[in-house]
Amino acid sequence: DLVFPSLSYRTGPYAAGGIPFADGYADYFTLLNERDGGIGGEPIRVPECETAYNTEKGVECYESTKGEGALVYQPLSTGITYQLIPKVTADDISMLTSGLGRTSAKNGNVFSHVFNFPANYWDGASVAVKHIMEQEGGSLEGKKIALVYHNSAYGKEPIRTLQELSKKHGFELKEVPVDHPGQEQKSQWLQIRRDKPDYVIMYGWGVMNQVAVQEAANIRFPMDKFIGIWWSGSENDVLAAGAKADGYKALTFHNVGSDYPLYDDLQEYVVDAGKAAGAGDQVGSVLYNRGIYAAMLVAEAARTAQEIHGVTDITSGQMRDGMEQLEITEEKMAALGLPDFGPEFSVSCENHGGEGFVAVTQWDAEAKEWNLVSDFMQSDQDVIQPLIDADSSAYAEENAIEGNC
Amino acid sequence: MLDAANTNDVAVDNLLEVNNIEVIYNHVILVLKGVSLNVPKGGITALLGGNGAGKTTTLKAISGLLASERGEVTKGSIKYRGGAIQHQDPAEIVKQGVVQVMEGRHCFEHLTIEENLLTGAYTRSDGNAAIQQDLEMVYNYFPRLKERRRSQAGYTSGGEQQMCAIGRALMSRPETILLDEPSMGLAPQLVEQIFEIVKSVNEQEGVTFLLAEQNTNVALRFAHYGYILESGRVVMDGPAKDLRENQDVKEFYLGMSDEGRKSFRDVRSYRRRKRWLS
Amino acid sequence: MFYREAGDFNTSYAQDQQTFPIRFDRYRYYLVLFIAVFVVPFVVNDYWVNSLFLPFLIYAIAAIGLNILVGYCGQVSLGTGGFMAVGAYACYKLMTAMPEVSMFIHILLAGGITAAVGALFGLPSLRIKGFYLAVATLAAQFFLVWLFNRVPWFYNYSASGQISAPERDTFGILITGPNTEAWATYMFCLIFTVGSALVARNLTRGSVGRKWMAIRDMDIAAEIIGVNPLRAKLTAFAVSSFFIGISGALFFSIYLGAVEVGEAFGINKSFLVLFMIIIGGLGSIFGSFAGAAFLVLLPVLLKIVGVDWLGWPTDIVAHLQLVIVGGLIVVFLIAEPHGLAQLWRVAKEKLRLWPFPH
Amino acid sequence: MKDQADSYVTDDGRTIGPTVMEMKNITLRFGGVEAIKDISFDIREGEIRAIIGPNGAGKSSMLNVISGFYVPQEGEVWYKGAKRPPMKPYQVAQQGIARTFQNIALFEGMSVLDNVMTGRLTQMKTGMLAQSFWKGAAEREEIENREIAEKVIDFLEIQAIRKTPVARLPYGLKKRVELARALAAEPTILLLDEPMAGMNVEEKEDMSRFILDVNDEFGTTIALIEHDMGVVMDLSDRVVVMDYGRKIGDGSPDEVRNNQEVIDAYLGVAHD
Amino acid sequence: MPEQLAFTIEVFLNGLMAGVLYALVALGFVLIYKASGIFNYAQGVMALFAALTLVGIMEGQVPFGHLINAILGTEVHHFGWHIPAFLAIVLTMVVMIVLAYCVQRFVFRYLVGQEPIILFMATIGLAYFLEGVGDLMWGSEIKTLDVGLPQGINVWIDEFTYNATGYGFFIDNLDIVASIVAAVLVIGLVMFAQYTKQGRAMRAVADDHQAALSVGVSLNFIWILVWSLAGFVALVAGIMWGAKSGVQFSLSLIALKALPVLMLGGFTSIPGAIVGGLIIGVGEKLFEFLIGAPYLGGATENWFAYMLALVFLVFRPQGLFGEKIIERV
Ligand SMILES: Nc1ncnc2c1ncn2[C@@H]1O[C@H](COP(=O)(O)OP(=O)(O)OP(=O)(O)O)[C@@H](O)[C@H]1O
Ligand SMILES: Nc1ncnc2c1ncn2[C@@H]1O[C@H](COP(=O)(O)OP(=O)(O)OP(=O)(O)O)[C@@H](O)[C@H]1O
Ligand SMILES: [Mg+2]
Ligand SMILES: [Mg+2]
Repeated sequence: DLVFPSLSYRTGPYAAGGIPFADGYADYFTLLNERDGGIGGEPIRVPECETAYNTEKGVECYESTKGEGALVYQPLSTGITYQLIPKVTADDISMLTSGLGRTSAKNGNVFSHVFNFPANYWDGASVAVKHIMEQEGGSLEGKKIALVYHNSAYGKEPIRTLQELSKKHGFELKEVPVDHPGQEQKSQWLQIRRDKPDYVIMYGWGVMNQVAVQEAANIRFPMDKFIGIWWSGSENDVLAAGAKADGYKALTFHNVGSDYPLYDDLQEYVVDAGKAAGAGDQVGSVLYNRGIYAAMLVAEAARTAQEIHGVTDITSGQMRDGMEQLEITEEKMAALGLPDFGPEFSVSCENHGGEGFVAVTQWDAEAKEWNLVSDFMQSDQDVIQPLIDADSSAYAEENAIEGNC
Repeated sequence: MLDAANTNDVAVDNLLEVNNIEVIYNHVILVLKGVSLNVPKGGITALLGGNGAGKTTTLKAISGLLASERGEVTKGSIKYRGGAIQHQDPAEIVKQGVVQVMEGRHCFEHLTIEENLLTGAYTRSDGNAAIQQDLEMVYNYFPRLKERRRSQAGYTSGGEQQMCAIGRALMSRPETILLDEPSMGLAPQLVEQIFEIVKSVNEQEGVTFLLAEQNTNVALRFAHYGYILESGRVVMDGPAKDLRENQDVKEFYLGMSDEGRKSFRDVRSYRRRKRWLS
Repeated sequence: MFYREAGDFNTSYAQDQQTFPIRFDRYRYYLVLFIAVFVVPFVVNDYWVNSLFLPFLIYAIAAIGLNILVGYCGQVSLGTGGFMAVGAYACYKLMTAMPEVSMFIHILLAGGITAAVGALFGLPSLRIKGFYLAVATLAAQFFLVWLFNRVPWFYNYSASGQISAPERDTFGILITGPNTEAWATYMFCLIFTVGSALVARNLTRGSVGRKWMAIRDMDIAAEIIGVNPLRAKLTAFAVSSFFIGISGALFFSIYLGAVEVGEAFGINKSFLVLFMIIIGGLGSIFGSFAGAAFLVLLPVLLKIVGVDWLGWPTDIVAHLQLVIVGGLIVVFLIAEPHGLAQLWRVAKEKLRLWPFPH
Repeated sequence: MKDQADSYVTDDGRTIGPTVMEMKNITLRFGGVEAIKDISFDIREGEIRAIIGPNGAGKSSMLNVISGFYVPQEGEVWYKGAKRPPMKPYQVAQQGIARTFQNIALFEGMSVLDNVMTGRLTQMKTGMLAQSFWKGAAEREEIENREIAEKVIDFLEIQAIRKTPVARLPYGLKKRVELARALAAEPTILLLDEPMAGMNVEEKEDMSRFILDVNDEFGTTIALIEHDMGVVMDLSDRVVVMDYGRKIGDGSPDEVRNNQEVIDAYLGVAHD
Repeated sequence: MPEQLAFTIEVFLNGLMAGVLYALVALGFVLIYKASGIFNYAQGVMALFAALTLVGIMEGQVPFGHLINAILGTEVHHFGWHIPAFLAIVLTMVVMIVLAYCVQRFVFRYLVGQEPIILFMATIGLAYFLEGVGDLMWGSEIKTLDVGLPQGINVWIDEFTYNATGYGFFIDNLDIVASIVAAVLVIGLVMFAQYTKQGRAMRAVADDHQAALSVGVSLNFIWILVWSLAGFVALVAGIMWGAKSGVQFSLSLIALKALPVLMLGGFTSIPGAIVGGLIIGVGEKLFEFLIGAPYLGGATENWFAYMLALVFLVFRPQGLFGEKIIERV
């Protein structure tokens, strides 16, 4: 059988984010098992292991599940990702970190077993700026953009990219860090109220998101000029602020809602059959969709691997080849019952991160739903690629990696 | 109340009866090995014995404070006015009229002397006036406390704290007071005075006393009846006056030899002490 | 009857002062050490080492360190996470600056640097006491974490702000990086753990230890009988931080391999190690091990039972785990407030009497 | 009273030397409370000096001044012929002044033996490094000091409880352990704050014996606070009487016993 | 008014307000510490638990629904009723009193007379336990708490100050409500502790468990009383903070914001909690605004609050209003 361990966090400070993702991830595979008998006839197993978003528990989970023939890990935590990068490489298991983890892992030449398609944090920053530029009619000259970020490695990710972009486009960048956990942000938002930036970009996580949206509303910052990264763009983050959150924007690398043929199957084979993971009440939420999307990518990679190697019960090494030759096209997604669900992209040995297409969503407080308000746009590769090369080659040097392409 | 001289021929009803109790600390250390006592109503009963004999433990067993020291009564019974109290809450026992003045003072350091005394009246519900009156009474007994009424108890001298502890117990208007080493650390004239107070409280208010005391001399002068404990057992008991006359008690507890009081300077040659049990 | 000291006679003070004065204890201790050195390395695999042994050994060092400060010297500290971070970052800087030097030296040096930082943050302890001091040490915790996050020099200007341990060896055996052997990392940590325990034991049985304990039990009296409180407290802070620094260095370089300061060395770590020593037993080296075992192994055990055997949903198991750990802490405290070590001592005392009740 | 500089021999054959410590015009205030008012007295080498007085007179405070725990607002302490500069309590202890406390201040978390060994701390000097390896210097020093501690333990007859945690001991034994701790320091001056409180006659006799033996065998100077007049009168060479922070008497036991002011303030009735 | 000055004043005012919110959490600590010498690590979790319970009751959520469903295979989630906020608060208070009773009955009753560190430890066990139970009972997703408190900029102040000084000050309505609530609480609690028999008994218990027992103070009663009061304070804090950020696990971390307040004000002083809160609030905000953000890269509030408290402590080791630590031999 095919083993896709799920390192989930249904407890701890970020449980609210971890639950829907884990549900989606598990439900998709359940659907494949129930409806198709697995992938290529090979049944799927998804052993779940609770990490509570804690790196040590993450390691424990990894060690305890890898022996079962795990094919790919999807740790959903930047901290755990960093721990696992050397380990998965040594154990010849792949790791998928869509929209999180180490950005420069996009360079497959250095990071042979790590994949972060379809988009990464730097793509996010770039597309946010691109979106703002569109709003402003093409020029950012003399504009002021504030970055409110979680004061951690994750939150600091976009800074380099934004600095480059500010040089390129001539806007002023203002960095506003918020310390973990971020329940008190009065001084940050007073600064913003005083500085009156034209836009605010946010890289937040957990309670920081809810408080930031609330405080932005309190100082009456125009919500449609407030753009969060995809980890700041779920229902959790806006519901607490109620109607005042209307218009708040967030980036995404997959589509929203549950208006897809696949969801009918999900309802029929999984939810109604009582086989849903968790409470079964998350279907269609942003993070649930992200779980579905991640599972879909993994499943397609497994299928690709089966095709390449001509066996159904693939090994983790074969799975890696599948990941590396994955191609997601419009037709493929439509065939899966997920038309338009995400950007098209293809993976190669050098590029483990896709083309960096990202879209913008907006919160409709009345209807309590997120809507896609832009197309999937490509990030500014001219700015990002050099940064990726620099960072990955530094890593290669430090760890004496020769390159595998 | 009782006449100190001839308690033995008066039939008295016992307010407090301790029956053959065994106390173990920490589940392993056996301290009392079958102690029985009777405390007659309206009497002053003295509990004598050397260091570590188990006097404090006995008193704590009665007042229910053992539990908080990880000790427990494993055998025997303690009855107050006929009802078993060995498994009751300390607060319950105080409500029934038994308060203990603990060894080593135990004042509430951060409360002022006056607050300490008022806390003593915690269980009372007979109104502020009565409490104020008793406060005056305590101040009368211990004028020194009145002077220091506004000081935090933690900053008063050892003797002042001892007075505070006794006064605090009086404030609850108890029926029975368990006094643990009241004379410890008090100046001689104050020791006399405290025992006079005990006596007058006993006589005028009818309060029953059970006191553990090292100062055997004074204790036996004021008590009606005495028990001598050694290593967790009662080794001798009898009316105070008989005990006073007992040769062994005289020698070991009163420091008297046939020639009268010995000088402390004369004790230097090593001398084996007689033990009742060993 | 099975367990007794009758027949054990000490004929010199040196014998009387040994770590395990009772022969039976001594043999048991040798047996454990024998198994740890000559059996375990040959049977362990990655899972056992990475999920159980390494965290246990490393936390045990931290617990020993904190126990010296809290259990022996009575200065409650919540800065453990921060001090572990100092150890980790010192180790990282040393590893990257001097790749050819043995990891052994790096770890010890990291401990030394942490000791200096610890002593510095120990200065307020002269005036501040009890829980006030505990909260004051949080200042160290937050400040250090902020500093390592803020100043890029500490993480060698890496884009991610994380530090990751490059491959390093000692005596030609790889002990950091992904390609290590389970037994090697295990042995490396074991040496430090056993060494720490021995040094801690030696320090606490002699005059230094008595100074600490005197300060703990009654600092004023200690000063009046001739203990210089500032020196005693600062040495406790330094020694304690030394061990904590070692454990932080091992935690980063051997166990996790990559850390982000706020995540790995946050306030939770401080609390966790404090919990270990309180549960294990304050003022007891054995207690440090017991506490570390309790908080590292119990959750894993509960997880295995709940998820793998009973097949319950992971989140329910995780929540139950909290309930059970919390409940057990309370139950243990009620049974014996002075921790597992004391529970063990009382059990021995009873065993000695067994089968007689007293 | 004999001349300050001279030594003399007491009736029972002990030699009392010249003044070792002198308190000059000590005044100590706590906020509004004046605990000690302008008190002067001296302590001579080898003598047993008692301090008596009613509760709250300031006796314990005086001992605290001597051991450097309280710093008097006015006055000087002279020790071994020189004025003592401002000092921390631990420095005072290192000069050879040991004491016991009125409210027992033992280290409750340690065994009796360890408590006694803490008395030796001022004499133990091996460094941290040597101690962490134990074998060698540290062990040697430990054993040397242990021998002294054991001697004290023997002397005070507390061998049987050597390994008992002090928290479990009854009051009287604790007092004895405290004395042992102070003695272990081999002090020049030993300050005892009510060493016999809470003891029965027999135990007081034991304690008296110890005090006398210490004084006699080691020539230790002793300053003693005690409320048992029998003990004070029998043991001491000279007595200071305090009342409300003032000194109201100073002299031999007999002189003090017959001083009317002392009788009024403290003794109540003339003691035999 | 010059811009910089206006901003500084605005930050100052908001610091005061934030301080009040910290103080609300700190008050719970003070109450329990004062009455039993227990440093209650579980105070933050209690706030979370109270808020969770309040939301659960208002929304008619089935307690332990997830667990029941997992075991019995049922599908129960909600009772289908909505309870008005006021009634729900009362019901939550009942739950908190029951909790106080259980804490006393099953934990602290057995720990009378133990050292502070051991009692502290027990509260840690309690915190774990409550956290687990809270999650099992009400689930760990984020919940919105709306008891009808006003939130957002106070328009009146904004306009008034704008007209008066040319710069409209930002004051959050929620903060204004919090300040009023805090003032009422503090006055009430101070009266209680200082002037009632129970208050005096409470302080006595903190000093010496045994002695309190010996004069007949019922530790059981006092502790249940105090834990109930602390539960009430936790509920208030839970409502205020929950309104800002939704009710979720992180709510329990507000305890960390309260600790510097606590040490600065003194563990035993109720007014100290407020004054400490104000000083910390203003201090950290002004420092972040004037020095932290411009020169140190920001996010300095967390450690600065502790450093500030530390500086105060070096001069007054018992905090500004704490009871003097008695050092005598
Ligand atoms: N908490 C405790 N734990 C263990 N043992 C104890 C405890 N309290 C007392 N003991 C032991 O119990 C015995 C009796 O002690 P207790 O205090 O009752 O004696 P006592 O007669 O009051 O002596 P003293 O006159 O010195 O006060 C002693 O041997 C003592 O060691
Ligand atoms: N640290 C302090 N702060 C305030 N007042 C103090 C302090 N220490 C002592 N006092 C006061 O000074 C006076 C003298 O106290 P001291 O302890 O010296 O008395 P004492 O003579 O030893 O009495 P006792 O025989 O009762 O022990 C007392 O009134 C006491 O309250
Ligand atoms: Mg006693
Ligand atoms: Mg005194």
